[in-house]
Amino acid sequence: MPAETTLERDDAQVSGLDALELAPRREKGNLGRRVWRSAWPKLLAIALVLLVWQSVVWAEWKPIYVLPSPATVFTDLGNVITTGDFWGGVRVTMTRAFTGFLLAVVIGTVIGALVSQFAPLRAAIGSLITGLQTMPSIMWFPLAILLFQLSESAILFVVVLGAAPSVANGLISGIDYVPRTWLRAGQVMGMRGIAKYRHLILPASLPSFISGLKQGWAFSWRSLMAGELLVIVPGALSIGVRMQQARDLSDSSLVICYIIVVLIIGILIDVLFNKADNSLRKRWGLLS
Amino acid sequence: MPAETTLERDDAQVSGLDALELAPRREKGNLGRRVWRSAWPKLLAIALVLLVWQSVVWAEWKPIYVLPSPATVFTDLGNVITTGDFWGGVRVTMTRAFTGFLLAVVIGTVIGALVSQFAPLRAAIGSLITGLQTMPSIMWFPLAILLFQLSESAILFVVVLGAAPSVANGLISGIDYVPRTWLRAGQVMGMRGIAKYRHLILPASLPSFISGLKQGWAFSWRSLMAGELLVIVPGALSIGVRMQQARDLSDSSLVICYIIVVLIIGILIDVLFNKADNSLRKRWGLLS
Amino acid sequence: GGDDNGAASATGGGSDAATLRLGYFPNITHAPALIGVNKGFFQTALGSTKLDTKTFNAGPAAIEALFSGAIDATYIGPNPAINGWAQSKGTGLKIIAGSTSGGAGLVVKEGINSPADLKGKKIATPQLGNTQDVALRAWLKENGLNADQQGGGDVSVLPQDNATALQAFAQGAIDGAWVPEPNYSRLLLESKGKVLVDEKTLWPNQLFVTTHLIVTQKFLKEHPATVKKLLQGHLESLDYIEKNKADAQKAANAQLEALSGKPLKDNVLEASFKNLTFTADPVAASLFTSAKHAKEVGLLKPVDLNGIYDLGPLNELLKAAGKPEVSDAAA
Amino acid sequence: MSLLDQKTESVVRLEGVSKSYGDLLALDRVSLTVRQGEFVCLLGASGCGKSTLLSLVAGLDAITGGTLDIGGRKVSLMFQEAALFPWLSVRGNVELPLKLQGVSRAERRRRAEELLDIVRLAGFADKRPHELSGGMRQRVALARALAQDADILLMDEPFGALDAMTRDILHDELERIWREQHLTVLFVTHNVHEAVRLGDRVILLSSRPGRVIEDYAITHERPRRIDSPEVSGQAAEITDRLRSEVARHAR
Amino acid sequence: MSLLDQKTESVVRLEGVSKSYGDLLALDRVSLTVRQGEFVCLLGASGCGKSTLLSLVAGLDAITGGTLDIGGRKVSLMFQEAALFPWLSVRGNVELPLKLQGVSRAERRRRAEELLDIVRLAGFADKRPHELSGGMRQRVALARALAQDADILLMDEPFGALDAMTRDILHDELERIWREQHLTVLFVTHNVHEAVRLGDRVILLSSRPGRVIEDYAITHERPRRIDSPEVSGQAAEITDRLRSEVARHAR
Ligand SMILES: Nc1ncnc2c1ncn2[C@@H]1O[C@H](COP(=O)(O)OP(=O)(O)OP(=O)(O)O)[C@@H](O)[C@H]1O
Ligand SMILES: Nc1ncnc2c1ncn2[C@@H]1O[C@H](COP(=O)(O)OP(=O)(O)OP(=O)(O)O)[C@@H](O)[C@H]1O
Ligand SMILES: [Mg+2]
Ligand SMILES: [Mg+2]
Repeated sequence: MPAETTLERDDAQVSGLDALELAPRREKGNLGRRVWRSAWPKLLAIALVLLVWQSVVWAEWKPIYVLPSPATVFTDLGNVITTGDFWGGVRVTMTRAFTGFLLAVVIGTVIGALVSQFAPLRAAIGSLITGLQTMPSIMWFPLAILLFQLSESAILFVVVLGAAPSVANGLISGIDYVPRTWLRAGQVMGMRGIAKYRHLILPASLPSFISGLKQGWAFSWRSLMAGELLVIVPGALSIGVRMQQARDLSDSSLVICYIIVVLIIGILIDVLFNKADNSLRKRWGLLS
Repeated sequence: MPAETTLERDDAQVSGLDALELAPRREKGNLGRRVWRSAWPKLLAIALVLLVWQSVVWAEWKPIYVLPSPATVFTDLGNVITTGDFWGGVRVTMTRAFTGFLLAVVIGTVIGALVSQFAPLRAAIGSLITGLQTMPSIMWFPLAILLFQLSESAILFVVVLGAAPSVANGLISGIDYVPRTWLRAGQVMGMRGIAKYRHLILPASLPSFISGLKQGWAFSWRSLMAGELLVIVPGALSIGVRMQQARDLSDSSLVICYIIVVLIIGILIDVLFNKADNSLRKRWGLLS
Repeated sequence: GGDDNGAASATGGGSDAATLRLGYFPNITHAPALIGVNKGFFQTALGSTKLDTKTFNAGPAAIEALFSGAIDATYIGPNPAINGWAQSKGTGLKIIAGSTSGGAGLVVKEGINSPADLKGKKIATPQLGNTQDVALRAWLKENGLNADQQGGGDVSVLPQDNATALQAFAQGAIDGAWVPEPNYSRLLLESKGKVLVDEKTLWPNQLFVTTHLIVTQKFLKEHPATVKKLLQGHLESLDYIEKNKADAQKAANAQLEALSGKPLKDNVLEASFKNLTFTADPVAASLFTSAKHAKEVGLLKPVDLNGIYDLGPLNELLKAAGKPEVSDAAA
Repeated sequence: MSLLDQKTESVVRLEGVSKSYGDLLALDRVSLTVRQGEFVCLLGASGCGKSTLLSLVAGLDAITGGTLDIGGRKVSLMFQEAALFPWLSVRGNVELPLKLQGVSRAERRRRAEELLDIVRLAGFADKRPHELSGGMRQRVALARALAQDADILLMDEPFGALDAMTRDILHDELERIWREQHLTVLFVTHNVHEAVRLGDRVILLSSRPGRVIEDYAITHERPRRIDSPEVSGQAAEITDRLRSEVARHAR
Repeated sequence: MSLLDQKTESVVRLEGVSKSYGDLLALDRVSLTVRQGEFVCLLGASGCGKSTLLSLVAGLDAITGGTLDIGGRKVSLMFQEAALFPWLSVRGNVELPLKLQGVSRAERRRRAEELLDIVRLAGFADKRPHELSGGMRQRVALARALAQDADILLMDEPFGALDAMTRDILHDELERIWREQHLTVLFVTHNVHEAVRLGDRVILLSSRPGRVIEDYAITHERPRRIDSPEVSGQAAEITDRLRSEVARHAR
């Protein structure tokens, strides 16, 4: 048969097969509906918690100054969050959190890259990195003061020590699991040195890196709450200090307020990380 | 051709191909060599740290009572770990750590299983679980006292709250990623209810569960170090209390001693987890 | 006054420091510092030397900061000062003035009326080996009750932080607590506790040190003039408290609010102020006695406290103001 | 000699079966009968609903129209990925369906040995799945499917991921086991040669929605060779039909 | 008409090449010449060292004996798994080798469009690899390999993981591109039909250690069909030879 017809027939076949293999796009359902679907159980859960809480209060199991009623707590919360001071404190704390976390990311990344690159380095400090993770933050205070005196840097130091190990571990395991075929493909394309890192190793270890970041965030946040007690820098009062003070004042309603505040911040950040994680996974096709 | 000969020829071919496909076993190199290979960088690293430390001390950058020399610290460490009291404290702390961790595992597993099973429950408290992780342990003290007074249970409560979310999250993501074909295979075999969990879901989510455990351990250990300050239960002084006391006494040598102790415990446990993780991965063929 | 280490008190020489970094706690027992900062007494006295204040939540952190050179002087309780002195083998710091006396004691639940009633009970203290902890243990011993460091014995002594102690007492998880102000008053006023021991009654003249002012020996040697100016501000603050009690209370509470966001309740503030005595006298005798007690109950290794005080500059100022000098004698 | 000629009873009967996922019609009025002992191959391009059809027969999914009748018979199912459980040894995998049926330990062991013998893996009982090659894993999966003692064996592209040589050999093996065990097989594949090599009948499905467009009876004598001229000839014919079906979907 | 007849210059020359990993001899004195524009298929059972041989030619691994000469020519390599980078779009993947060569942005874009056109994926430049089917991914991998502008294209079972129909079509595509672009191809496969369908020559390797045992010249006229009687016939002959080689390794 003549080559012409073969080619033409092939064209139809190729694109026909392509069309078949790509599953038809599905509608996702309308947005409002999706939001509602994910929102109602949360609202229900909150309602349930409030109900149980209020019942316990009504039952007078504990004196009201030990276990305040939801109404008291939310009034207090309302009072707290409507002061400019509070938002100043949130700003101070979040600034520290982000600065510390960014520093931790930079440091963790460098350490992770070095450790995954040099086998002896890994044997030397691989376990140490995880060992550091289990060190309670207060143990770093003396060292922090020693190195950085009483400054913002001392707080950041504690935060960095809390978060950097997780970040480094995430990167290390990401690099470890870069598939061999990708490495070989890169090598054949002539990737060497920096180009190899830039075009292959770093992007390839991204998903594991992100979960390291997520874990690192949890650690850094907890370290920050402790570390903020290290020094009170004049200006707005940070969340950590406020929390401690609520405890010192034995103001249980205020304590619960701040538990709620910290929880909400924690959840918001978690949601952000999940969004990043999911969109990455979707782009990579790691999710269905 | 007669069926007989076909079958016979096939037999040789099948086992010939099987033999070819199974790569020949390789020797692993002798044990002493392997141990040495992983040990020397660690020893070198320790030697380097000691050297730098000693140099800083010699340079008299800070007074000796602020930054004690390695010799002082190791003498102190020697003195500390040769007392029966210290080991009593280690026992107390490790008992709490393991009890708390076990409890956290049980509770985290139950919650994880429930959440991954019921979609509304997940929507309701999925984020909350991670939010809890970012709550600093001291914020749980008031609640712990409220619920458990000042008892061992109050400490365990703090530990459990620290670790259970990680465990639950590990299980949830493990269950989420059980491959669909396994689920279908199980269904065709007639797995339902408990049998499905026992024979399919739980073993399938094991690797992710183990990394959840590992992370949970780090959190629970840090929570414990904070939580032990909550109450001194009559008996030996726990590690957390000893650490706090070293700080209270401004005894920097003792502080460094306890940093070393906590680091070593952290590393030992990490090594255990890694062993478990690796042997599981090897059995599953997830490692090469 | 004065002792062998008279270099600082000898002259007013040495250059003024560019900055003085002063530490204190947002706590009513540090009222002279709170008021001095709030009213600007320190800065006025220091003149061209810039005042840089740092606040701490606990003694150990303040000592760490002092030792690592992050601050030059700080208000602090007797206990961390002794520990710092012992750890630095007498080279790290000097006590240069007293600040606060009194304001601590044992508050217990209803139904406990005598030491004997404490058998099998749980009593909180702020920290193992601190002043109140030692005071409690010594008092228990005197009354024939024993308590070990692990929380066992006739009476279970449980060191725990203030917040925990308050909450635990309110809920009946502990039976009493030996605490300083303002928690002493708060236990009484808010949690309906009753006083079993007011620590004052255990001391001669009803005086015992609660807070004093320390400075690093290095700073003292290099900038004696600045130290003197600091003391000047300190004395002014004390004066102000003595003369304007009501205003002083207000100023202290304003500074507390600025630092921690929430002022003390008026009744607690008033009660605390009533229980506390603000004086430049470091009540040296009580420090030595307390250290002796600590040694006796095994909470302090033998330590030579000789030379921990340098009251020369203070006495010079007191003399100039026509006030009685203070002594660093052990008894 | 094809088993078709013997007119045994029918074990799977689909009449006008439809299946839609939301507004996507995956199968459109499919009618199909499989008789006892028959080897039926389902052939079609991607997304034509082959896997969907097997799920329906296996009862993993509900039909949305028509009637499906397997007379309460038991089915077992094999996938392209072996779907062996990595936490169990080869023996454990084969024993699992027996365990779920409540067979005693000793009996389980005996049956597993027997089944591993049938798939020529007698010496590999204590290995882990990942220690085996792809072809060996599929043989374990076959043993596991046989352990379910089902009346109907459904196979969804079981050899799709294997290399040609291994597949060739597994064709021989499957044919042998099918004959020895008197199985009824419904076999899904993309591969025309494979379908012609194995089937008593080859059912060709159209794509999106899936409909039966041809039903070829394959009558060449067994055992067949995949590169025999008869198989190649018939494959060429079916391939052309399939290609034109695929080309219909060109952009 | 085979290109063999034209006796063009040789671009790959192996003489007595050996390769051992530790004490495992993977390749044993392999001699082989590939000429400019030739399509050579390497055929052999598992573990016979086909991938090893390609690694050596690609310079990813060092030989342990003999001489290997590619005259400093550039090579590109395609694997069974497309090994596309999921963080790049289809276009990004194809542009990457150009970027590494320092080609300007505009020129890169133009070349990528051209290459995607060649593999008939013009409309898919902005998709992500995971949004494509397996066959489409391999075509992107081919475009990426072509973008390296190499003199020699090495292919390691590039179609091994694809279904039969897709593979069939890709055979036609590869043959077309090979002819249009005047490529020199060294193609590794398990699949005898594929080798005969595509190759000017089929080199049969023995297993463990790998040695050249046959060198078949395939002279059927192109374009060929995989189910044509000529291809089937020659495939059957090679298959028998291969099977007896495999059977040699029986326990
Ligand atoms: N659970 C599901 N939800 C929505 N659509 C589905 C689902 N399963 C399959 N489909 C769609 O139904 C159609 C048929 O799918 P099916 O998997 O049965 O095809 P197939 O013939 O097995 O394809 P392949 O050859 O790719 O395995 C496809 O268009 C697919 O996208
Ligand atoms: N990096 C390596 N280290 C040790 N042994 C190796 C390595 N790579 C390959 N081998 C061994 O060399 C032999 C040849 O391997 P190779 O991968 O080249 O075979 P192949 O013909 O490509 O096999 P397959 O058909 O399975 O792809 C095998 O026995 C294999 O186990
Ligand atoms: Mg399918
Ligand atoms: Mg290979």
